[in-house]
Amino acid sequence: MRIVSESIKPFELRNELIDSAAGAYVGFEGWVRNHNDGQEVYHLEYEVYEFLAVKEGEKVISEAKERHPILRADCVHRSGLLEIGECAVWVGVISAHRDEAFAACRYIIDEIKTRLPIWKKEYYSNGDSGWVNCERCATHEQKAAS
Amino acid sequence: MRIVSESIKPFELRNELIDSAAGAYVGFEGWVRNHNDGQEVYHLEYEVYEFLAVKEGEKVISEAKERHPILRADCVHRSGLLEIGECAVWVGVISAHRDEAFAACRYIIDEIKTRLPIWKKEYYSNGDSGWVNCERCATHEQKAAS
Amino acid sequence: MKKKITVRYFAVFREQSGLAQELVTMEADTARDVFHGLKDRHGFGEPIGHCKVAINDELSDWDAIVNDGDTVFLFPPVAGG
Amino acid sequence: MKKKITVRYFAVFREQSGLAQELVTMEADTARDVFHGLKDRHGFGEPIGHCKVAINDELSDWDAIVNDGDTVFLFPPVAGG
Repeated sequence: MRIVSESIKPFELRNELIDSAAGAYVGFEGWVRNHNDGQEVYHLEYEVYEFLAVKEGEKVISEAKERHPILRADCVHRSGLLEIGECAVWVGVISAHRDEAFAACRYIIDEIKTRLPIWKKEYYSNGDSGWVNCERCATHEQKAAS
Repeated sequence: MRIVSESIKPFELRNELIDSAAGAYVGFEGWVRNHNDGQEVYHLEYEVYEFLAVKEGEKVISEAKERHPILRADCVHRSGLLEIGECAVWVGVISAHRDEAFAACRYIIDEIKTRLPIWKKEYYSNGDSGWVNCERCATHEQKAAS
Repeated sequence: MKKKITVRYFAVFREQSGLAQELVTMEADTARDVFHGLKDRHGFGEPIGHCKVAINDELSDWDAIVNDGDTVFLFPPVAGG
Repeated sequence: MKKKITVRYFAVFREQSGLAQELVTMEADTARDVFHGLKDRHGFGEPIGHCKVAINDELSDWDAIVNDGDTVFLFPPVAGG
């Protein structure tokens, strides 16, 4: 588990997993998409409490290995400002057979999204911004006083 | 759907899918592993009837799109002789959210493996070879008359 | 009435028959008849239920009718991926 | 007895409090007491059930005891990935 402030390079990360006993590789990437809940997204920012994010991420990866007979798994998450199309998170898993690789990859991304101290702030085309999942965190900020 | 006789380059294929509406990419790769059913594999060979493999592969991809609201999907399968560690098949799917990308990717690789006219011959370290799934196709060939 | 049928062989069937394709003249109503008419000659050991067939580049089933001039593709058990 | 506690704020809590961290002296048995003792002052609107807490760099729960000198991390709803 790593937190990086520079571009994630999924292919280099995939190459780090290579093992001649592996028959299956499943990779997941979360990309910054241009819309969310009907609003046009301009870019976004991840705030990460790195120490605990790494610790909890390592725990998630260990759990995935206990639940599924995989060979290797890793995860890298971005911090900082990201533009549309950038890779925000990468998860890669290798195993002898594909069942386990799919299941473990899915487990890791699901847990990463809900357990790690990582926060996402979306900046919209209309100038508004808001923290995702933070429905009642007072009002979302608005550039224009409306 | 493509059949290629040269190395599959997963990262180039992944890049062909990029779309700013996509929030999730799931990639599957089948790698030639060094063992199968307890035997040490030396290398393997795929025989492909390309015309029907492409046609049936396109059908599988269309079915995946009908069943799951994804943005784009593609699949490339190797033919010819492959060494340990080489990529035999790549499936890539993008969608707004990860559920559909995982489900569609899984659907495509499962169907590809059972429906396309593709045959795999394994060559073992002890000199034997055999067509995979072909349990009763007479005897597997053996180099030494034993 | 005998029909002229082009038969194409793949993988283990190609190896066992020693042929990539051949032109046969035989009594055959269905694709199943073609398979059974050739399996002993070429020593195909796999049960027909594990195999697939295509007629004129369309995946088909064993009960499909074959016509004079058709090309029949005999597919032993597949193993993609 | 009052305790000296370092509180660290993240994301919307950091913005709402205008602070990355502060040293507070307060009556508090549990992490829950720390949260409730500070939420009105800083205008935190999110229900505690949507939030998480860590004490001294260990993820914890709201009923965990806080001791004098501890660092308490207040985490608004997370959204990785």
